[in-house]
Amino acid sequence: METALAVLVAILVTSSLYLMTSGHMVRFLFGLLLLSNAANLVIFAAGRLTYAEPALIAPGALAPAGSVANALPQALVLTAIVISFGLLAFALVLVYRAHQSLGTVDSDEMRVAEPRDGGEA
Amino acid sequence: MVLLTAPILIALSTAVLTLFAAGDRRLQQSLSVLGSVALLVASLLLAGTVLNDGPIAATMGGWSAPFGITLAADMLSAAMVVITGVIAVATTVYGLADIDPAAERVGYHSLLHGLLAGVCGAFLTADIFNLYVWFEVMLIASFGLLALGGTRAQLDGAVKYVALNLVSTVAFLIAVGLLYGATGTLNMAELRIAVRALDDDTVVLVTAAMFLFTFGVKAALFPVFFWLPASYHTPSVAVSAIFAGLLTKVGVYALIRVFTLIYDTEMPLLQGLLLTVAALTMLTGVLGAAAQNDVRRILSFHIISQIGYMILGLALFTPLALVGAIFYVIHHIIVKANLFFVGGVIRRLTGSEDLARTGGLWARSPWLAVLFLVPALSLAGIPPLSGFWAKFVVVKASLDAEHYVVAAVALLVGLLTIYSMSKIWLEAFWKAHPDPAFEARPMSGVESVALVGPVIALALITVAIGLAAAPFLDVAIVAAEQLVDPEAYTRAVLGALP
Amino acid sequence: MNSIILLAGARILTPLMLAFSLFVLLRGHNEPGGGFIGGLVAATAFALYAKATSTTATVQALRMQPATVAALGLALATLAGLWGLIGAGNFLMGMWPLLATAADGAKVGLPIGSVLLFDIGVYLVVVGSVLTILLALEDDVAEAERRPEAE
Amino acid sequence: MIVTSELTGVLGTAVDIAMLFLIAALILTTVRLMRGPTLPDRVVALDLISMLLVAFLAIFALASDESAYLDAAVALALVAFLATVAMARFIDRSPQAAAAPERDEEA
Amino acid sequence: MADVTNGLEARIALGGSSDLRRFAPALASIIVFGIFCTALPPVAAGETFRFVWPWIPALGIDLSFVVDGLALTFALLITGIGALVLLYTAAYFQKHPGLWRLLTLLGLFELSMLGLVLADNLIVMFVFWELTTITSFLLVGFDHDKADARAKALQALLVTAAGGLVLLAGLILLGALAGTYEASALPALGDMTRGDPMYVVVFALVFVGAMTKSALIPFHFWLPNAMAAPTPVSAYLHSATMVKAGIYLLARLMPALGGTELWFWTLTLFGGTTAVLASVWALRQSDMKLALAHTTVMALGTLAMFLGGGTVYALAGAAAFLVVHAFYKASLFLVVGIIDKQTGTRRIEELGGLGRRMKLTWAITLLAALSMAGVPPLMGFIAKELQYEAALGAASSPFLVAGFAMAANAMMVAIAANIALRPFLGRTTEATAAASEPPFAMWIGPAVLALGGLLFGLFPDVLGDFLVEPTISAKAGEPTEITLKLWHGINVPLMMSVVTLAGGGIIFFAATAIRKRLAAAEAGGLWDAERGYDRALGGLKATAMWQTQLIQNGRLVHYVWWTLVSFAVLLWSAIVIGGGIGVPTLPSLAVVEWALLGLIAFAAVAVPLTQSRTTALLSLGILGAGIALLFVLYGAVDVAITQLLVETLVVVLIAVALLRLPRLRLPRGSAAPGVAWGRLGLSALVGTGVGVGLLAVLATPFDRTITDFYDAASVPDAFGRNVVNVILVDFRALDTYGEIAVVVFAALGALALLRVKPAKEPSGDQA
Amino acid sequence: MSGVAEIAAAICLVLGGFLTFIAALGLVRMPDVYIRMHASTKAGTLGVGLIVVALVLVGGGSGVVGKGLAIVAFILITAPIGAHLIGRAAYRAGMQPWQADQSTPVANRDDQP
Amino acid sequence: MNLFAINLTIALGWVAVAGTVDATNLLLGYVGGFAGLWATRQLYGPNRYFERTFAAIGLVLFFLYDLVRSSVGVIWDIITPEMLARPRMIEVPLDAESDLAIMLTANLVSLTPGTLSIDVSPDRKRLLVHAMFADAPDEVVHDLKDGMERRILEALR
Ligand code: NA
Ligand code: NA
Repeated sequence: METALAVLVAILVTSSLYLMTSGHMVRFLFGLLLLSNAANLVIFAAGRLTYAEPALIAPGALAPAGSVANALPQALVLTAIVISFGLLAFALVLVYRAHQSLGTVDSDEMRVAEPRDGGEA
Repeated sequence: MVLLTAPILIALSTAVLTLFAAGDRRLQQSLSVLGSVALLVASLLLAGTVLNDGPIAATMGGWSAPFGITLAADMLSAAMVVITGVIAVATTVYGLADIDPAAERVGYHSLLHGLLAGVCGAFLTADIFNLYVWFEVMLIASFGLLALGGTRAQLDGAVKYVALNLVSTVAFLIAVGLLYGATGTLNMAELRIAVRALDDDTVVLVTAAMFLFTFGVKAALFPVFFWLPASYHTPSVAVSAIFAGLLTKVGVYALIRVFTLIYDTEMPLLQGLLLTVAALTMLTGVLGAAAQNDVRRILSFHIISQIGYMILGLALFTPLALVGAIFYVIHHIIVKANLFFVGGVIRRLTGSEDLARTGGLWARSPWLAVLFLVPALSLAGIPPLSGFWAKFVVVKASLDAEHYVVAAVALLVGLLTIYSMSKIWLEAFWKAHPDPAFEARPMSGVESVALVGPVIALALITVAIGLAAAPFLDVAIVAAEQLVDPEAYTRAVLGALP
Repeated sequence: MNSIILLAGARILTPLMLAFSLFVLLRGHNEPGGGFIGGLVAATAFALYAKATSTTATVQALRMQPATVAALGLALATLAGLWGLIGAGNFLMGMWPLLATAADGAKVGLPIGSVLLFDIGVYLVVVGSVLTILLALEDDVAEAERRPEAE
Repeated sequence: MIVTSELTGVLGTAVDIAMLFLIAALILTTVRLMRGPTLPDRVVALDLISMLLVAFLAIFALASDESAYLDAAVALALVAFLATVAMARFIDRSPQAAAAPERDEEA
Repeated sequence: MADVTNGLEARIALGGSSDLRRFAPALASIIVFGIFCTALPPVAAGETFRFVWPWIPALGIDLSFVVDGLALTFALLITGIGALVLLYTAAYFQKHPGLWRLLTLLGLFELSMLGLVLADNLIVMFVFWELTTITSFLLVGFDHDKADARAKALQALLVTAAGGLVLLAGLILLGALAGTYEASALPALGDMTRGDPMYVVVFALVFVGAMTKSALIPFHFWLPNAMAAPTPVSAYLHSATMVKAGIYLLARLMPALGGTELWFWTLTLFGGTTAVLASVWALRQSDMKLALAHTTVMALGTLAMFLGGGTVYALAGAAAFLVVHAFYKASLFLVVGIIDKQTGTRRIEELGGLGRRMKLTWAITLLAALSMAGVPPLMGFIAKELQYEAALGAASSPFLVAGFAMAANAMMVAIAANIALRPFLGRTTEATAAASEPPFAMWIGPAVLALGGLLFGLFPDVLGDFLVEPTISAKAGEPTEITLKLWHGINVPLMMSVVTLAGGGIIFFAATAIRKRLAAAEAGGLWDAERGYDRALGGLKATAMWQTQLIQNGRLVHYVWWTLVSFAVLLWSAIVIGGGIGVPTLPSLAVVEWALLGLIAFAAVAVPLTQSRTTALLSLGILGAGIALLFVLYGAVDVAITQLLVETLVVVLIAVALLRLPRLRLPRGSAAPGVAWGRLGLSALVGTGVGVGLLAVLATPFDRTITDFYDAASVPDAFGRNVVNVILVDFRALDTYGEIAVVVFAALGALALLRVKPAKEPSGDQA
Repeated sequence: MSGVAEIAAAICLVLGGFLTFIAALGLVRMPDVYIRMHASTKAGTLGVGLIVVALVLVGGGSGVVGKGLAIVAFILITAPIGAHLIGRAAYRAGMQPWQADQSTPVANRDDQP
Repeated sequence: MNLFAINLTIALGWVAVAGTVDATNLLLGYVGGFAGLWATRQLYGPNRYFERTFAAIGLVLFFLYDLVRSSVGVIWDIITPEMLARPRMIEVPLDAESDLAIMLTANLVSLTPGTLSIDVSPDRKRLLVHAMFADAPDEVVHDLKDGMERRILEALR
């Protein structure tokens, strides 16, 4: 399954970067969401997969029975998901506000900070 | 150990407290300044301890390494935290007269101290995933600060800054994941051992390449620095000053840390690449500055150029070169933040940052001129200011290592730096104001203390680092020695039992 | 959204979901759940409520600004960390005031302490932050819709 | 193999059959999601996909004898509703997206 | 605060009590001069004083200073002339609002220059070297309201700073091969340094540094341009002292670098050429100040040429000329300043008949000019004799040196005559009609200097014993005896002097014709190095603009593109260099897993392909749910639940924002087929790179130690049965702590974005 | 006991799976959004409900019953509300229900631009 | 004292005695408690608790029956190639007044195949229903009013 995940990651990354290079900021956001998912899958797969054995310990037991899924990458992914959520939410609001103020979501049209005639004449 | 958590805790606590004090501007400001001062004091105590006792470490939650997260400070970390404290105090004081009350109400102070927490966390952690987390704290706080104010230019700049930084941040996460998958650990001291033990070159190189990329973006290296000149001139002055001083240096710090501690064995392979990158970073940055006509845009490009020197120090990878890189980092944080502060005063007095629309300051405010000259000349590497020693050590290290071309580039870039800094001097200070009827808006007493006070303080530090370079250099030497032979660091990290 | 049906549904679902979120929070140390998930469920509950009623009504239901909730959460988490720092010299160290060591070395009592406090902090941060963004965005969109303008 | 499971006998077979139905349903629903043509059509598809995934989780909990997976199903049921409400509101407030399919399809 | 000091300065400059205070710097300089004078006897007796304070031991840099003959000669010139110039300035700029700025900068310069010549440590010397560059820059741009003054100041700065950087490299390399930065230690190491393979490089770098500072061809052009500075500044910095720093440097390093063929030829050729060409340029100037500036360049060339010779006579010639030149040239500059101040012009053709109105000034001028022309019994004559003697004694090519020297000196004669005669004789002009003598403070300086030239000429032993001898001892690195005399009898040098004077006379009378010829010759721009500077500066600006528009062009798409290209290159280089990976085996999966993977992949591909915002959004929702199911499949329940909740909240947020966001129509640029394929290619390159990286990691054995610890410690030590949660809130709680900070700050940032909107700016919605 | 439960569960599973399939099929085949909602709301709910019932029958674990009932109850409450909201929005947006006697062939609905 | 509360208390007591907190025990406790309370119903005086409970159970049973019954029709229509449906929007007068009752009515209408609640009129007097087999609209209205709504009102009364 890890191998399949590697292929899936490649697809996700490709798709997300294709979106991110479009110059359309809404597509960029979509790409970002995809990319975060890809990163999470990388971490998850890198910690190796165990089928259907959550890292839970039965009541009364001191340790999990048998081999269970690797809990550490899960914790990392969980952290990463929440962080990505924060970043993405901010980015979304930013794009929304940029559109509100600049009137465009086409990044090529966003030339206020670096005007076309910028620099020394 | 309290000393290691204190900087993070103070910054985050201040962030929370100022949020609770959202209704009372004076209280917010007092808390903010107080928090910065406390951060500075804590950082000085930390640095004193590290200087005396060598690297120290503390386990979080009492879980020993490599199972829990360990914070650790060697001389480099401690020095970086001290500089953070200095810049924090300067920025919060400057912000008293610079920040829009509306921005203060919605969380400027919290975001600022959040940024500081992220920066301190990044400097102090000895865990690679935790480093990612602090990077994100820093990043999101910087996002907020950058866009605070909501002007069109800010939104535009923020879009580019956010977009590019988010790309690199995901690369960081992927790199951490891969490294964990290959080694089974996240503790940076243990990673040193584990990466050495790895048989698979592809894994080592791929992760190294990813770290190089992601930290390279944060550090604004050629050719991935786009986000910096696109945005650094847009926020309020206090914010851009702290960005200019601190943020890229966190990237440089991370590069130094990761490539001396974990990937030091790969450095010979990477040297050619890093030297080229350093040279091109220096050159493109300074040429960018030469093409600009706006105070903060000139200064922003200079940041890039100066980062090149630091990376040159890392690339050479000799003890002296690392000394140079570290000294450069410390010097540049102070000087660059100060230049942005002065740029703010220029704008405040002349009403513009566009050099064509400024002028007359040498006649009107000779003291401001002197206060500009100190960091400007220091940045240009004029002795006996701090920048000279920084440049001296890096160039000497290049020459010692017989890398003559990069040494030549470093010197040439020094000249171009003088050229582009002189532009500000010629236009804003020497040239008469284009409007003959122009009258500078007088500053109130509070304003001049808040705006000029930090400038004076940082200028004094610059002069002090220049005139009394020895103790600062000694710190850099200790730091470099600990990087070249991180045994003390790894022992502190791995041996830090609860 | 001005639908009686949704409103009536939300009046049932929101408290149910909130109760569920607390349940998830409290049992998180032993079963799937915890502060994040609990907080997200609670945020979902309030988000639903906001959709059925209004942002103002939602803030009223929260009894404070969502950003304050988030700050409170961060403060609680910090306190939980400080507890360990002051009590045992390690930041974020788990403190278990209701546990005692029995003669055989085993711990007896209730495993409730700083870790739970920390998780509650996480819960509040998540609820507060998600709602801060969502409600502010809703308000802004609503305001923009009120301004007639050509897009 | 359709589902990796320790179940055998009639229950195992039933799980496999149900899973195949679910997968077929998933494919069909995805088709509707992609074809639309109107936004309400897509939202209905999304709603059904959420339900299918709840069923999926339930079967999976049964097959692996792991009740913890039902927690995920509960969570999914909760949030799927919110998504539906949000999308319905979206249609409600930008009626052009709903009424005239070609407008949103515009290339 | 700045206003207060402004007012203060104005009061100091104009107020009554300030009258005396403005002479304080001059007084201080005289006192220092006096102190240095007390060192004359012991130094003349061969003693040297060395002071050392530790500074930066780690770099081998101490604050070490040496007072030997060379240093003392310079120190006396600096403080002595400095005192006179400060005095002159206080008078010249009495009513100028910038008087104190000028005095301050001159004082700073004097200190820097003193430091430069006294420093024994080469790096310390360099510190002062650069400080003189900066003070010079600030002084040249004194009239900063004029664009021309600013441009000239910048030019002086850039040329000397460039040289300074080259010099720095040279000094560092020298320090590396000598093992010390102490100049006083170099004489003993001379053979070693000259024998090192790096010698040529070190010499070249040091020489270029010296050339820029001392305005040798081709870096000469900045010096005449620096005449934009006020006259006292020109007299002091750009004639008497700073420009000699390069010469000083060569003299100081001679024990380490001198005495080779390379040294001789380089210094002789560059020095000689500079001397001759500068004289020619000087001839064609009608602005007296510019003429003097060019003669300064000539003097510098001459000094370099004689340093190249390396014989005792050559050194003596150089040392004597150094002092002599400082005296007469500073004097002449100040006189020109007086004329300028009293008449309003420095142009020789606008002047005439001043001799009647300004007798004292004329006398001073005559005295200084005679010294410049090398007429006995003035000191200039002795120096010239020494030069000729040295030229003849040059080890190789004596005629070359002699030729250079004679040609240059003849032209000096003509120029001296020009300045001393034309303004003072002839008819009174419009400008000179109302001219009168200057105040005491202004004429005393040039007078003292001119008289000094006469006195040294009459008593050459004073000069010889106290200045020249110790100076050349220091240079040569060993005690040297030399006797200066006015009259050596009739010998070859004397004959040469006569020829020089005669030649000078001819040139003086043919001056107009010569000037025309020169003007015609120079129109070709053969020697116009300044054009090179302009081209370089223009090229720099153009390159800067070009590269900035190329790299930082304001287009995010371009930024993202090149950022990703960098990533792809790094990634694939690492993969290729690392040896790549083995071929992975096809996984055997259950149908459900295939279905799930297919669903995710399908949704991932659908997002970029659809033109519908909502389809994209809903696809993202499905993708998120699919990945959550993958997590469930592999036992990550907490993650799956979080993923579901977060993805849904994201979809909800986007759905709200989408109400006010436009459709997904692509920008024209990225929709073009070629561009789209390029984007796909790059994206796929990165995507596969990451995939390959993951496969490589998966091929390594996995170390599960840490997780095993968590599994074992979770219940007994952390009292929790959900290991993932225990990691989050206990084992790795600091991550979570930082993470909730991220969430809080994200919310704050978003809130700020939505709540803080500038009132003034026009909204883009209307645009 | 367990044998009966298993067979009952198996029936529920297959039936539930079949119903969800029908729901999806309806979604694809039915002519307009309202009728598609009929399919998804009813058959979907019933199908999922049956599958959960199967789980409750054989899952055995203490948590299963509660969670299973919670899921079913939740879907029973939310699915119709969701359908109402979508339907209402569509209706208010002016989407007219498909009429059996209208001349537009069913298949063509999807192919509209 | 509310009988429902007492019943719930009994259920909780059962759970406590059983020692395991789960839905099965809660349900068993509730059913057991209800049986006990019903047996002793004279003790509590006039009370609608039992009627409402039985009405609610009746409602659930009716709903399940309805759900299954008319599902077949929809399924059949989906499976068969021809479109059998004669859909139409129908307005059904509402007797239910409270929000909860309206919601329940609308929900149950939606859950039974063949009808789907679309909207409630602004005056809350009519329910707009999309009926799939609406050849005779009045019949549909009658079925809904006499079947589902009546039972809901009984359970809530
Ligand atoms: Na010296
Ligand atoms: Na975490």
